[in-house]
Amino acid sequence: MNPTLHAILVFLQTWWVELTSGVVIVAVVPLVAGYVVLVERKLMADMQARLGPMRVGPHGLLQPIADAVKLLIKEDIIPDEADRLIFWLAPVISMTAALTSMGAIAFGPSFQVARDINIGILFVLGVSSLGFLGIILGGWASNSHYSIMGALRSTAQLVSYETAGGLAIIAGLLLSGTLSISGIVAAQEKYHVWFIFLAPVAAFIYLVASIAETNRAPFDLPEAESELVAGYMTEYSGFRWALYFLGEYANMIVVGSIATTLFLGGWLRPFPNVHWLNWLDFLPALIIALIGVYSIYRAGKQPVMVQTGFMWAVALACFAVALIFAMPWFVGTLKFVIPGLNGAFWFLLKVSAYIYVFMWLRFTLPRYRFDQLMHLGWYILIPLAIVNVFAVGVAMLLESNGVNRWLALILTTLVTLVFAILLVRWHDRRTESASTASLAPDSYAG
Amino acid sequence: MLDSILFYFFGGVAVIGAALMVTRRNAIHSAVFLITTLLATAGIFLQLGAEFLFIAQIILYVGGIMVLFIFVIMLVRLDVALHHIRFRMKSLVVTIVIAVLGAEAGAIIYYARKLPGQGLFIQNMAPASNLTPNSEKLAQSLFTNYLLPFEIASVLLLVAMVGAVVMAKNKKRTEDS
Amino acid sequence: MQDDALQDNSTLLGADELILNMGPQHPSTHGVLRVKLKLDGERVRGTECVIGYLHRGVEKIAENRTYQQVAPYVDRMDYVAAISNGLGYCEAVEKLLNVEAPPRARVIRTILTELQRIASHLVWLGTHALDIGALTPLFYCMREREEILKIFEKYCGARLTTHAFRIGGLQYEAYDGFEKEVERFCLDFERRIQEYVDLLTGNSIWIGRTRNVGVLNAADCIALGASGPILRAAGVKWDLRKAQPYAAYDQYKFEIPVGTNGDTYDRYMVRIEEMRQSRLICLQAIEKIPEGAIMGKVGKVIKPPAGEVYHSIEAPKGILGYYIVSDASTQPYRVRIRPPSFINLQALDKMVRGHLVADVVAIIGTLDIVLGEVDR
Amino acid sequence: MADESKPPQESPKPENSGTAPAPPVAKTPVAPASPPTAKPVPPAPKPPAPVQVPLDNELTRRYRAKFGPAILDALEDRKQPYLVIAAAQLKDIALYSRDDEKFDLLEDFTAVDWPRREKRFDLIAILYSFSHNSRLRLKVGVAENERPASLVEVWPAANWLEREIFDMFGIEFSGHPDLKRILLPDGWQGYPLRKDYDILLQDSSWVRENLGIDSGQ
Repeated sequence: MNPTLHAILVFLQTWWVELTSGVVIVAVVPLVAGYVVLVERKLMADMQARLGPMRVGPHGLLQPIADAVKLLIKEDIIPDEADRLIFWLAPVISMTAALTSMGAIAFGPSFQVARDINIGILFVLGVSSLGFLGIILGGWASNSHYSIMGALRSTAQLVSYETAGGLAIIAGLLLSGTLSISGIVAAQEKYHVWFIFLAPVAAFIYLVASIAETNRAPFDLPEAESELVAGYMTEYSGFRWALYFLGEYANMIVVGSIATTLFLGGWLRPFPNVHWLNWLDFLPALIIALIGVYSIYRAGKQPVMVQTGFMWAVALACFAVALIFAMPWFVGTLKFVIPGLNGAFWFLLKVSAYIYVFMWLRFTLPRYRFDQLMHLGWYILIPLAIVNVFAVGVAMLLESNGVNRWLALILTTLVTLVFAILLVRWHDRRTESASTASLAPDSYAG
Repeated sequence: MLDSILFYFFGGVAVIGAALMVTRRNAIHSAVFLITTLLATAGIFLQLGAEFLFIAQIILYVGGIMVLFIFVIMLVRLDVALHHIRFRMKSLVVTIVIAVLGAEAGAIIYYARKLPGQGLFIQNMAPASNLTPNSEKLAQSLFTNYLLPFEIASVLLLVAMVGAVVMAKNKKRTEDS
Repeated sequence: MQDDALQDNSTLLGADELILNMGPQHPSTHGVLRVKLKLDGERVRGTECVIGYLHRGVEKIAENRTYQQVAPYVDRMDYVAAISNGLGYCEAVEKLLNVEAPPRARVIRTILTELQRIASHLVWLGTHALDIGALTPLFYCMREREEILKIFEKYCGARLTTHAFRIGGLQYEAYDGFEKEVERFCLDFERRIQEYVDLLTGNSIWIGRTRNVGVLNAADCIALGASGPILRAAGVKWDLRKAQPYAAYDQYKFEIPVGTNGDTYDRYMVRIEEMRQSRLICLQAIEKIPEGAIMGKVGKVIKPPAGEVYHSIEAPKGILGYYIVSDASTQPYRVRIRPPSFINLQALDKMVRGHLVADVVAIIGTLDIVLGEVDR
Repeated sequence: MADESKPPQESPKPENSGTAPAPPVAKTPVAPASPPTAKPVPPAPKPPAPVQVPLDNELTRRYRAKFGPAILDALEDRKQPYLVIAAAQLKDIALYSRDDEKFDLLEDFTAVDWPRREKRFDLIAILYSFSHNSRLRLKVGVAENERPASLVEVWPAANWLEREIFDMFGIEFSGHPDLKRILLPDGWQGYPLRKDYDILLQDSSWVRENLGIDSGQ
């Protein structure tokens, strides 16, 4: 055989999983991101007493595709004064970072994209934070005041909140004792409890920090629409803009996955060790089948034939997926896929719930101001995260010296909470006096 | 074979990136090429199985330091600052530095050729996959053998941090008054 | 501008001032307002408003139209409160003619004007909340405003620029079920206000973004001519509806809400409370709409005796004044409109100095300007 | 007039709001006014003079005592009092109104163009007093090239209002901090609210240059 061909074949043989996964990520994540946007718009519409997208496809189900087509065929504008190389490079960096970091995420016991590298969680964190380079460079390259202010804001925000988020993750890692993603999930299985219950403060800090890192409301200052037009994206349009957007939503999925892995038990179903709850393993198939039934119920109520047909199609698709989930229970030879399928289901469910919290907060809360954001990060979250790391460490030390684990954790958590309350109190008093002090001369200056 | 290809790829990218970094006039462009170099170096670390080092490189250098670099470049408006700084004798300095570095590189290659098996291109290095997870090992040696240097470095960094805060505060106070 | 800023301050760190052009195309300048911000970092060191992008020369047009023809033009100034504009103009001309609108007309005018005040405040609340980043209140506000606009539409056929009133009274009788619809809206509205209040009033981010932001004390308000909710939020219990009642306001009981600090939060609270009070006025008014004619004794051709008159009303945004000079012809010799937004906008510079860019947006929002009225 | 303690004011509506036709008292000043007006063509030679009745009350007496000849006239039109004052004393009278008579709010400041008069423009300052709940108008005759004193130092609110007067009438105020056009573009020719500025007339060169069309009409 031709040696070159042989080498290629060997290469493919060893790397086919990674290659396919890579292709799948690049092909599927944009679609998923598009539909996350649709879900977000629909949820927002529901909370705001309106319908949301309804025109493209039944209930607007094809809207993401229409959006993608629109963005693709839009004119590609590069401002004259922009730095063309970096203007071109920045969105690519942003999206590449988000997609690459997905490589190390395990969507289930058998759905890990890359090999289970022993620093998996760090890889995800580190690579996804590279996306900020894209934001900063994009803001700078646009050569517009709004863009550069957005970029500066995002840098400051990243530096502040990555610290807090990292410290929160350290608390979780202390409990798991490993950086490997499957190791973390295994540790939670071993502990018989999700880490969110062992380190609630850390989970909360990570929630806040991850919202800030993904530039979502109420921390969406880098792209604060009402102040900076669109922040670092102001000068971008068409497909470049879409890349940023894609990166943002992929990042949401990434941080959701990290939080799920670290704090929400990864792909474990609720109470994985309680045997009388084993019927929960049927739940995925059941839920999907129920969605199918609901679609059939709704199909009769659609005003247009096409929509009825579409609803039927959705129902059939649901049944098919449900069947795939249910099949292994009846076909003995397929039994080995059960943990993988169910794991993926639970994992994605938890990620969706996490992203739902993001959206919910976005529709409800006003936006922080920049100084308030910085204060929250530096004066409250970071000290709290540091104390929390100590608290978790002390709890583990106590446990290894024979104190009941729960007692130790509850005690240390209480100490942390008291600290948090004192911190917030102190900060409130401080800002109160500062604002009255600084405002007086200013308001009379003019 | 793949290893070699990857190595040469990363090495090439690192070298080209470094060269471009030095030659760019625009500071941001330089920073971007420095990032390229750092990433390529990280790739080499990964290839060597030094996963922790790889990720430390990415998080610290690319994610942390470079972000701050760019931040500072944007804030300071280096292009404006450059007009104020006149590089005198710059060609002379550059020539000397290049000459010294070139001599060094030549010497290394020369001696590497002379001492087979120990030079630059060691073919029989241990395959990466055989290494045990090294983040634990790294931690072990950091906190046992190298505890003192590690602590000294941390204290140094802490001092630098406190110093920075103090300086920033002082500046603000003088501004206010 | 940009180059100047660069050259003036070639210092290395921090000290360079940035000129940021906010608008005329900007999501939160509420129209085509352009504000040049002089920034130090994110802190505002000074502003300059550039206005006039929407100037249509209403005052000049009015000199070339008959008195009746001017009325629709004034609707186009503050287009989110067209009825209030119309009321001010009609009453001013009535004063010039020395006639009075009949009681029934005055009560219906009051009801519609108060509904318009609610609608105007709703638009303000929604957009202001949106500026500060709260997405949802806007849609709730628009939902209620829609109900009000439906009432307008049923009454006069138009929703936005209504031209609802005529000089001397009304052209249209209240439609069947008018009282009932207004009542239903008012009864429902209390619960709706509670929804906005739940979303915003106690929200610590909202408080953080509005407390002590854009403070304008009473003395500054008066010196700068700022009126309406801005003045009341500074603690001045003054409202033209009480001070010099017009239309039918003297017949109804209502409170003048006042704030204490004169900051953005107080203005928010004042406007929310004003909506509640307007609702009460409407409820009182529909209880007893007097019977009778809706048009006063005004001829087909309006030819006021020579002279001049100034009449001002409490529009949702502040004092809306009309100064009309007649030369005894069918066309006004001069119509001067005192636009509350224009004069309130003057206070912007004082309010934003020392604040951050994000506060500029909040302060422009809290001034509740409508560029159609600023530029006329 | 009847009520000495309070300066004359717009009669509060409630008094005559109940009955539809205005009481005859209100009519009397109007009735004799109509005949002499004699329907002038738009740029009226002598328009509103006769409709006003002279005003003599506590307030005007105080003003007259303080400023004497600077108070050219004190009149009332439709129960709204106004003082016609000399341009030279404008700022002093404004200060006095604000500080002593407590007319603390400059509600509006505008102008009217009477092209046939010797002093072509009337500057109208509408003052409001919170403590007395009353209004007073100051009317100042200004000739074409006269530069009346700016009121910005008295009422900061006058800033933009004076700019607008400058923009629309071309009256320049001496001492204004930043007198430039406000509503119209900076390079605009002419002053639109002057009576000799026809509504169809516009700065066509500006329109052509900036909007790229021949005419806005």
